[in-house]
Amino acid sequence: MDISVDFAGINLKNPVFTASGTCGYADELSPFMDVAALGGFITKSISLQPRKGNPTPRIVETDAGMLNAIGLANIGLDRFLDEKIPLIEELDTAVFVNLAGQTIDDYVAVTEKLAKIDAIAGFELNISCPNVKKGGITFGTDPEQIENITKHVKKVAGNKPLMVKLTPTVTDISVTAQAAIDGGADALSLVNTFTAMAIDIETRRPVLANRTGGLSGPAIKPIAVYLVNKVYNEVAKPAGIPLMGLGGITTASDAIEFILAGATTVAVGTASFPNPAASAQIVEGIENYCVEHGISSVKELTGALN
Amino acid sequence: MDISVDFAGINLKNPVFTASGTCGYADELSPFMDVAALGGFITKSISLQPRKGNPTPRIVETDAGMLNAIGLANIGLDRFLDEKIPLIEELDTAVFVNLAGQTIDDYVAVTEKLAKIDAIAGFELNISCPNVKKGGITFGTDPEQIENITKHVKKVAGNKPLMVKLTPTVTDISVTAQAAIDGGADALSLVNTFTAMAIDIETRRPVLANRTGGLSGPAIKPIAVYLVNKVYNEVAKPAGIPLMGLGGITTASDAIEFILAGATTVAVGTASFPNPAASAQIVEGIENYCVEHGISSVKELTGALN
Amino acid sequence: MGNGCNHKHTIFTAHVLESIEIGPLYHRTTFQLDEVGSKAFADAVPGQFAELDLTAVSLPPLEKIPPKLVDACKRNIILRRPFSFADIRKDNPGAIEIDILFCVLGPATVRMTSLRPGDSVSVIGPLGNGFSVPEGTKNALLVAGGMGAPPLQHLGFYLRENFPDMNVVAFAGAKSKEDLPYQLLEAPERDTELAEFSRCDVPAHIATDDGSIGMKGFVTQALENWIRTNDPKSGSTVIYTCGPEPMLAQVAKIAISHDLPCQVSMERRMACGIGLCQSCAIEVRTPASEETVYKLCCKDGPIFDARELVF
Amino acid sequence: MGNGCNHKHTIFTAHVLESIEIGPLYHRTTFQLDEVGSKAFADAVPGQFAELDLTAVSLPPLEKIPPKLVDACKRNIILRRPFSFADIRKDNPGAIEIDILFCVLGPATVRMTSLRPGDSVSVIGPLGNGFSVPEGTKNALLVAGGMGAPPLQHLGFYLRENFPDMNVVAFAGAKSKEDLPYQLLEAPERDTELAEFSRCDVPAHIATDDGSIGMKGFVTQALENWIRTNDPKSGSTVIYTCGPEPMLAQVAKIAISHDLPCQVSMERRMACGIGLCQSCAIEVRTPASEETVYKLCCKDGPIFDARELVF
Ligand SMILES: Cc1cc2nc3c(=O)[nH]c(=O)nc-3n(C[C@H](O)[C@H](O)[C@H](O)COP(=O)(O)OP(=O)(O)OC[C@H]3O[C@@H](n4cnc5c(N)ncnc54)[C@H](O)[C@@H]3O)c2cc1C
Ligand SMILES: Cc1cc2nc3c(=O)[nH]c(=O)nc-3n(C[C@H](O)[C@H](O)[C@H](O)COP(=O)(O)OP(=O)(O)OC[C@H]3O[C@@H](n4cnc5c(N)ncnc54)[C@H](O)[C@@H]3O)c2cc1C
Ligand SMILES: Cc1cc2nc3c(=O)[nH]c(=O)nc-3n(C[C@H](O)[C@H](O)[C@H](O)COP(=O)(O)O)c2cc1C
Ligand SMILES: Cc1cc2nc3c(=O)[nH]c(=O)nc-3n(C[C@H](O)[C@H](O)[C@H](O)COP(=O)(O)O)c2cc1C
Ligand code: FES
Ligand code: FES
Repeated sequence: MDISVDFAGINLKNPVFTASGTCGYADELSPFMDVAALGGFITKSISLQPRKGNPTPRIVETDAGMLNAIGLANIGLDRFLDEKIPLIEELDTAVFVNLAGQTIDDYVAVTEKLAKIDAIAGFELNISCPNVKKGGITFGTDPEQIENITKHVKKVAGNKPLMVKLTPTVTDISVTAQAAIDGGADALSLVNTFTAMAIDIETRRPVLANRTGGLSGPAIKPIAVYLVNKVYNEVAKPAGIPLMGLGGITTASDAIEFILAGATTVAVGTASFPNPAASAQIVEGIENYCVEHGISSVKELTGALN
Repeated sequence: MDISVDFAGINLKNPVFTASGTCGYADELSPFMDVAALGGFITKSISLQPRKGNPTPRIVETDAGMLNAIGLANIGLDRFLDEKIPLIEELDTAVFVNLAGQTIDDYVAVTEKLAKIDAIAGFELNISCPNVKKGGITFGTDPEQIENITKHVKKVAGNKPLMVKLTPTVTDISVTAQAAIDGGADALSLVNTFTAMAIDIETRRPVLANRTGGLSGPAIKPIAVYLVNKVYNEVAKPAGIPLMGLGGITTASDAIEFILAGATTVAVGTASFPNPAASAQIVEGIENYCVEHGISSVKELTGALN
Repeated sequence: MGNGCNHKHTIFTAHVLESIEIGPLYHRTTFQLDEVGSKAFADAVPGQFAELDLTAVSLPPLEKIPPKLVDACKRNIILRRPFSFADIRKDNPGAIEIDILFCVLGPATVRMTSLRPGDSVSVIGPLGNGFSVPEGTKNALLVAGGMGAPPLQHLGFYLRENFPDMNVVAFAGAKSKEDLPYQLLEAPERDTELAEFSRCDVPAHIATDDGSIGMKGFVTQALENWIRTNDPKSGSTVIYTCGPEPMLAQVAKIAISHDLPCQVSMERRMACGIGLCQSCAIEVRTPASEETVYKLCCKDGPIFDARELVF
Repeated sequence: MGNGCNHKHTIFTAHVLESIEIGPLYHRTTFQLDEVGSKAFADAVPGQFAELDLTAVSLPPLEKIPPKLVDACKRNIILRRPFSFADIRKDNPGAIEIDILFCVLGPATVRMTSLRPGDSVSVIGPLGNGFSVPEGTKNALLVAGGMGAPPLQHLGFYLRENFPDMNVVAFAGAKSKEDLPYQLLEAPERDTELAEFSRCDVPAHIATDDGSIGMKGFVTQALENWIRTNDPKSGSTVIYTCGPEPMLAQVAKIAISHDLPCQVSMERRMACGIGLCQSCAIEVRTPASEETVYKLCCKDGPIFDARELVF
């Protein structure tokens, strides 16, 4: 029984990643699990300049979900190269770096430098973060801009696969998916969070300092599964482009839902907060499912929805 | 202390409605609450011809939410006139009829007949149901079509207010909101459900016979609050058009969040299933909130988010 | 027999009196209804059901949850769950007791296993129409497949009490001995002994797919055998059945072919149980035409005439 | 004193030993850690915290939930909740006991009130850096506002045990007598008796906004009074404080103005508690420049030097 997958030209131990921004730089997970058990690891978004991020409160729990407005807080490219690349070099799993920026030039500058680093397996292009005012969200909803930015980043990504992360808050996600593919994306990941708001009725103010935040967690899972299935059927399968499914994955059963819907890989985000071993447990659970159901390779399950 | 509101030209006892399709024809609620305690009641969608609806399973519970694919099952205009209008005439609350159709002519035919009936206080135009194949969803995402259908229906709606119900699954809901207003909408209601899917990993089939369904319930509340606030600020407030907020409202606190975000009225959907008295309890809770916070009229709260 | 559709249902609190595990996946919980509930249940009959709110009940520790259900149990539930009654005891009219016999299948029923005496839950009921006994019924055949058992156990008690002369015969089927949701007698000598039915002097014909108890085969075969042997006259024999849908279809077919009236208890996923949501559609034939329409399992059922059902 | 940032934290199970209500909204729950947890907690110190998973715990019946919290408690929770320790008892190194003293504020803490002996919860800990005792400390001033009490109670016990000669003085403030999260002595004669501090011979200066017990006024005034009277030398006196942020800001200001070292326990909404999410940012000054940066309350804190904090 084989749970390895091929994903945009890389062979992965298994389909399970941790999602960008939800697992620090992996060392935070090590008291709870073996990071090498993962198919892959995605870093927090990296931007050219360091970003302090938003003031607090940056999160608020909602029904079966949470809002976050971290604001892409990150140490910036230079410190990332100095401090984090050595950590990444230690990791025995495929590391994707999540790229953020305000302009196409930003994205290109970051990618160019990182493309040279062997320890990095691939890139995830974040064009869809809802918490940055002049940030990616404008790129993320306009097919023309998606194609354009993808093209520019792909050009400097060297031989590393480029995965484009899609926002769910569009009228037709197949259109944005197609645009990324037209721009040269090697894979697509979906979904990012949904823009949302929680209000404190005592103070009559939004709970988050940033007013709005991105909704993640189990609450959004059924929408994410649908969107993965839609993109798989309408765009990705015909184009032969693999998908990473995410949004509310908490258990192996959730992960398998995404895989059946059309995902080749999955990523675990919010679930790692209450259960930092969630991603490793999901790897095990997928393995068990395959054994119990007589599935010789997890690859057979991608898109196997009847 | 006054919890009455003015909504699209009608005076309502209070801001609380029950949402379309979630409270039968009101008599089902009567063992649990006094329907006359409500600000208003919205009927299940009515179409020109009767609709059997979808095969079962029509629902599935998800994390803090549920999917439904009822398929606008309804008895059709003629039986509605014969059987339900007498019931509606008995109701001591503002009754809005929710209108569904496949073509503009359908909508117009239904509205024309109903416009003559005194017991009906207003209309809610459902252009956004995700569970009907050739149904409203195509209207619901295209601003031109929204404006067009609103114009046609408004023309035959007589002196009754026309509220247009918006789908949340668009790139920019302010654009569709504006289109409805341009078409002559007297009010907007948002949101309808999110298209979503749940997969049974044993059978590898979607749980719902219809494959996809609409996600409702507490899970979607933070997105709905955000969208109401966005439409209020960008479109409704400048245009002087009132909003009805809905999506996951379960408690009076939830309702107040929507009102602070910009809603003049709110509607309770899924919450009535586990707690059929939810809407009446929310009326009470709003009243208590106003008393405790020294608010002389609930009208002051609309859009009062700091 | 009463008509469940008279809006006597209401919302009230039920207190747990007892909770026992009667098999690895089967539990029986006894609730005492408060005054409001007792009043509403005064005329409740077998085949009706109630909607229980289990959202606030704790999950058992992970190691006590069946491994297959651990993932599903992480789901936060918001809807009530429908359950029929395995018995209703009205000895104390102000404190009616109901038994719910349930199978552990998912997040709500797993939570239900952690209910302890003293706990309470919110209940809506009694709901639905319930079984009815046509005038002149002499033989009642109760055909229960798997978790279809509870309302038929209830019906057994009910018939014995209210129609002491009626000839009541039960048929109980399951995959295997462990899947029979009954408190098996210590050493069931014959295939006709199941505690719940023996208690009311109702013989039970047991059939299991693997022959681990009773006859090997489907319960529908046991039913056919009985009919062949006893040649019951139409009009005086009524079949009552509850269980998985393929079994119900088969029982309905047998009933129709022998021209016996048959009352079928149907199940659907229910979001409300009270007619608000239309989720529980049951396809039925219209009297005059080829067309079918949907009725609501919660309001128009859950008991339907075998002849109107489209399987 | 240990350094909490050494990744000794882990995930384990804690069993409820006792749960008592010490005031209308205050509860103290004692947990016994399993072996894994006991090992991880061997070096745990006051000021550290743990993340408790309360998602599977039952909600009390509606009528037992404070009316103001009923709406909030309908929310299905998914995240853990951070709590510091009011005490850690290491008498039995394989079965360490921790006390959590908590205030009922929302869905998780309401659920926590229904924990009973025998129940268990999943815990991640010990987390964060904890308080430290600089060499040569002679006076320790513990300044607790409202629910800032638990880690300072713990610190009281800890200092008495490990530094028996140290002069420890506590300051406890709250809105009103009922809001003091202490087991008040039957009849506290003076403003210097609070059971938790008396137990370790630490006098406590009480201040309430309404004067219902102790001095009328803010706890920061009590602190200033003490400093004015006792004129403690910088270098030998350390202030430890925990409570609402405006109070912490005031304490920090007092400490800095008297040039006294001050360790401030900060709180933030935490999604993870272990450095994964960056939700718990605390703005701090950078040594050389005007610029501020964010540190993480969960990893770099929750204890910060008053001088670096930007209030
Ligand atoms: C009128 C009626 C009476 C019932 N009486 C009993 C009873 O006496 N004892 C008992 O154990 N159960 C009874 N049930 C079924 C019971 O309601 C479900 O087992 C329960 O809702 C499962 O909840 P859960 O959260 O544990 O699992 P879920 O996750 O909700 O369901 C587990 C699995 O069971 C199936 N399922 C759930 N609900 C239904 C349904 N209504 N119809 C068909 N399949 C379903 C689904 O395939 C699902 O995968 C009855 C149902 C109805 C409609
Ligand atoms: C390091 C640390 C140690 C803590 N120690 C204790 C303790 O010993 N005893 C105790 O009772 N509480 C303690 N808390 C606070 C405790 O975590 C919260 O009260 C708890 O999470 C509330 O959960 P809830 O679901 O009941 O309410 P929620 O609905 O989550 O919160 C209720 C209200 O409290 C506020 N709130 C919640 N969490 C925080 C926070 N982290 N910072 C500021 N405000 C918040 C919010 O305004 C919210 O409206 C500590 C917090 C931290 C960060
Ligand atoms: C606290 C937090 C921080 C996040 N930061 C990032 C980020 O830096 N870049 C990014 O592309 N996505 C980020 N995300 C989005 C997640 O990667 C993921 O797309 C989303 O949370 C949905 O998955 P989930 O429901 O499993 O969490 C963040 C999510 C959370 C909750
Ligand atoms: C079972 C069900 C049936 C519904 N039927 C209709 C309908 O007929 N017409 C309509 O406009 N909306 C319908 N809706 C959508 C609701 O009116 C509402 O917009 C949505 O459920 C979000 O609100 P909630 O989260 O409070 O349920 C239906 C929703 C549910 C759950
Ligand atoms: S379950 Fe809602 S109508 Fe039957
Ligand atoms: S709480 Fe997640 S990083 Fe601090």
